Amino acid sequence: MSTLVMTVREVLRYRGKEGQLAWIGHRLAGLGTLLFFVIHVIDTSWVYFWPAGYEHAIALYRSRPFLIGELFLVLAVIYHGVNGLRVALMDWKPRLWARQRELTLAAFVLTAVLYAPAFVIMMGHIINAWSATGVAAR
Amino acid sequence: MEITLRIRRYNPEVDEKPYWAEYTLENVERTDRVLDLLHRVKWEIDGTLSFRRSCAHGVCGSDAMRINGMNLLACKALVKDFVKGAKGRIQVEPILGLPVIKDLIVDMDTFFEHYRTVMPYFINDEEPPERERLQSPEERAIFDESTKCILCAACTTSCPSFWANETYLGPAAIVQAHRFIFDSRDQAASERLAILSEENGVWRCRTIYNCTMACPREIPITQLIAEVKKEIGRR
Amino acid sequence: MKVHQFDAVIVGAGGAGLMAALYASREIKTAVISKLYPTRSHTGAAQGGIGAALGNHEEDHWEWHAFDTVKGSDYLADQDAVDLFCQEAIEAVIELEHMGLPFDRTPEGKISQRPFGGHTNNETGRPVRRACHAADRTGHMILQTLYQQCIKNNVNFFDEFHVVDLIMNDGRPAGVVAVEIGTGEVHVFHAKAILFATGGWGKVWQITSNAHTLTGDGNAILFRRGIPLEDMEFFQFHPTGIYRLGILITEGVRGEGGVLLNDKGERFMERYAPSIKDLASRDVVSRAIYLEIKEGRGINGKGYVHLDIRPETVNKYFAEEGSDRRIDREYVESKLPDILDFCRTYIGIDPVEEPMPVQPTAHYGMGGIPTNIHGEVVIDENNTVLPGLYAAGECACVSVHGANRLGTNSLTDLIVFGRRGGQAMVEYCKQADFVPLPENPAGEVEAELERLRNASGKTRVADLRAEMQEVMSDYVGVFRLEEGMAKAVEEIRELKERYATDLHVDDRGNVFNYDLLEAWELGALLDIAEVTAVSALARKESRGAHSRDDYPKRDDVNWLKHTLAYQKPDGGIELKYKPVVITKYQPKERVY
Amino acid sequence: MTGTPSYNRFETLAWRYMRLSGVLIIPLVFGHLAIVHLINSVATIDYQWVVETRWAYLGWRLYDAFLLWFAGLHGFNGLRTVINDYVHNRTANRVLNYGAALFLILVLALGSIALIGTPIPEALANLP
Repeated sequence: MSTLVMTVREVLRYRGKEGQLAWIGHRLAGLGTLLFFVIHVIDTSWVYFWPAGYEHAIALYRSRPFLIGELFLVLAVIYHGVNGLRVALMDWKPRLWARQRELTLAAFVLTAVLYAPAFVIMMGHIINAWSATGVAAR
Repeated sequence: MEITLRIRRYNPEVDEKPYWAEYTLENVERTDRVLDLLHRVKWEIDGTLSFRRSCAHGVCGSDAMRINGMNLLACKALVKDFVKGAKGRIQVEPILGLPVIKDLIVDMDTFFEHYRTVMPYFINDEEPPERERLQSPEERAIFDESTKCILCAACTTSCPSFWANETYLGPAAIVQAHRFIFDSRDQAASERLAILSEENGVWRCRTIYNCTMACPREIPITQLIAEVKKEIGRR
Repeated sequence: MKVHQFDAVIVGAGGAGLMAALYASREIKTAVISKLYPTRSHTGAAQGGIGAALGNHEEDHWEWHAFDTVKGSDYLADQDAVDLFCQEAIEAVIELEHMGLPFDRTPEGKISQRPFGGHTNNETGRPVRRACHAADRTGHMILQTLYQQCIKNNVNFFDEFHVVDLIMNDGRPAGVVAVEIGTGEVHVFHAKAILFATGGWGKVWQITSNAHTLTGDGNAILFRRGIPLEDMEFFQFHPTGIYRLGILITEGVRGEGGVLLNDKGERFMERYAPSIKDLASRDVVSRAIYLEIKEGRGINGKGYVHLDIRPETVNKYFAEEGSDRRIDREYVESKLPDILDFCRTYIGIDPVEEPMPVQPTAHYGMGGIPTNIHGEVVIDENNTVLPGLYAAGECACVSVHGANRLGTNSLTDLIVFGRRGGQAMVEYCKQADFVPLPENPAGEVEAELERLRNASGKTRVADLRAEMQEVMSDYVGVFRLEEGMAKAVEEIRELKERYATDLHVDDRGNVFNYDLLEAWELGALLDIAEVTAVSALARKESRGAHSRDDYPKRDDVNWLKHTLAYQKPDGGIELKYKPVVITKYQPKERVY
Repeated sequence: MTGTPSYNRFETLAWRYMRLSGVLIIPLVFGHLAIVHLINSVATIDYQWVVETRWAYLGWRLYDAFLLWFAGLHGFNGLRTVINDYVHNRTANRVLNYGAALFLILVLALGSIALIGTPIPEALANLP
């Protein structure tokens, strides 16, 4: 946790530009995704080890906090992927530095473009799920 | 115009910890350097204000500091870059990541230690020819950018990887290594690349571009670091 | 107080100091003491090039370089020294290249050279390409390269140590006293050989290309210890400093074809130097600019003229002269990147679009600590050597620059005489013993520093310095008059009095007390200002950079001699003179 | 200069792995996201779904296995760089790094065993 705090605090001390913002986002998205990845692998492994537990886990994923969390997860994965691709590209073609501000902005925009439909679809799932539980509650 | 200069101050002989001090200066010209304003504070208001400076036109590298949050040379930062109207504020702090000794002066030891680590000197043990060694303009151009470095530390102290871990050699040291790695006359590229392949070498660069944005000599530092990374990969 | 012992101590880490250190440290225990980190030294600000007759582009000979240097010096340079200087320049530049210095290259891969003021083909009188350069940051490359080599050789550096006194014992130098700036602690460096390479003193004037730290420390320290200062009246005003800021615009601009224009758009140098025009030597061009301004032909009647490097202008003049050379925007960008950057940053002018506003700026001291060709300090008219004391670089006066230095010769000077100084110290230290330290070696200067630290009068250091700069700029600048200079001497003495009795220093601390050190530096500046004004007042002729309205002609009968200024025990100044060494170049009228 | 200088091949490889695996994972993970979170959703996913519509096919098991390993190593190496950035105490650094490595091995093992061991439902297994 302390690493997370330091990661954030350091960036707040210096007024870096897009590159610094992109980096902090990348790091946080990566750490967040890793956390989910670990949980997800463990619970999925219950399919083999503990099938009943898996149903429990899935039930938990269907709860509201997890559904909202899923929105963030998908954003994090998309951003980490798109921005990671940008970083790999810049390392591969160093002279692209001259365009780095534009490319970083492009990564932000591409993330938004990819995320928008996903967000709409997932919101659909959420609304369905909530109305379903509402029905069940009644 | 009127400028309020907000300066991060600290005198180890008097103060327990750093604090902010504000000085209001009148009759400031839009083309005044921030260094001129610091001088006015020192010369007209409070002589205890301490900062390094020498050439005052961006070639000696003494006065790197954080101005309105970003690393710059105080002698290359003009008031008009920060204040558009007739009144304004400019904030000045020491560069980040090196220990503050007094006011805007930081301890540069770590910085120069990292500099020395990368063997920042020409090595060619062969008997030199009678006249100059030949080098084509194209070969010379490959490392032109890295020869511009003035060791002001603006880049290294703008780097989040360096703030996190001062053992990271940092952009400036890598630029200095680049200067020799890609010089066709030099013979010790492998040694330098080996040093830079270590954990505290180039791999700590996360391609953030703070260094490139901070360089007062407009060296494309991140590009040079990437070139070094690729060269290590080739070996 | 800490005491250190080294065979050789070098004060100053610019080009000359580092070159000397490189040579000395190979054989003897050497320390370099510098009030700045070495890479901050003002050698790094030198732009255009280093002069050496390599002949990489066209025919050139060291003898031509020597003649140009002597002629540029207005025949005040010592010709034996100049000959040696121009011969060794060639191998010195090659040596720099062997140390890795990244010169610009010719298509064949050789060191690239360009024309510079006063450097000519002696047969045709046309400019010759003699300035070896690395873009417009040649000095930066030299400083970096030398520092790098010193790191390689494990030279002992004492960075941010401010030398404030020379320790003498029984008339012989025994060491120096330095303040560790970071702690305020006083250190004594006991040494057999001491070399001063403390650079210039441009801060005596208002508008200067010099760094804030160029306060003539070494010259003042030695002067106070009874060593004379030579030819201090000769201070070069570089013709092209950025208007009001003084930041230097290299002569390389004119070397690449740039021209000076007045308010009428005339290329006025055609009138003053018909043969090489804008590339006449610096004193000539500075005077021409001054005269244009005085006669109302400054731009908009103001105190500056235009320096134009726009390709269309340059190409127009190339065509007029029948030259088939042409330049374009990219060429200017690649050859003068820093100049473009300075202008864009500080005055918002892009030199490829608009001409640059320039005025003469105080630039370089031809005079200084008298030395012979080995860098040994000499203390009288007979060139008697003071064993163990050396000087090199701008603070020294060999003299190869005489009354006016040619562009590019300052960098050559650093390398040639820095090296010679280093070598001479090695020879000396092998056979000499340490002069014992006197009782309480730092006592005197410590007392002075304490006085300054607690100075609680009414005059701020900065105000006093500004007054001195004003006096010197008004009366001991590009043009000089008896009356003005007399006034300057008087006023400087008053300022010195106030310095002694009414100074105010805010900072009473030890750590990085730059307030105190600036006060000390002001003391040095005042001493130098006085020596300069007194020496100038006495010289009743015009020669090189010393240009008098009341004595407009050079007077070889009475004044073909070097000035030596001594501090008298009562604090006054005594002037003596020594002859100029003339070998093959007989003084004649100087026409460009 | 004498001898061949020794390069830190591990850091070089690690750096390169981050780039290559990163590029490789993108189609895998984006596909995974699309199937699990968009086309389907947690509302429709359950034990039955996993076993019958996914792991019944060797191709999907391989897909998941690639994702598991590449993403796991990529994520762990990312964590390692973050730890090395901020944890300077040697002991703490080692403990954290080894701990993370151990944990990763555990996670990868769990995932791998599940992928290999989960039996294919009879009905599907009998299909031609």
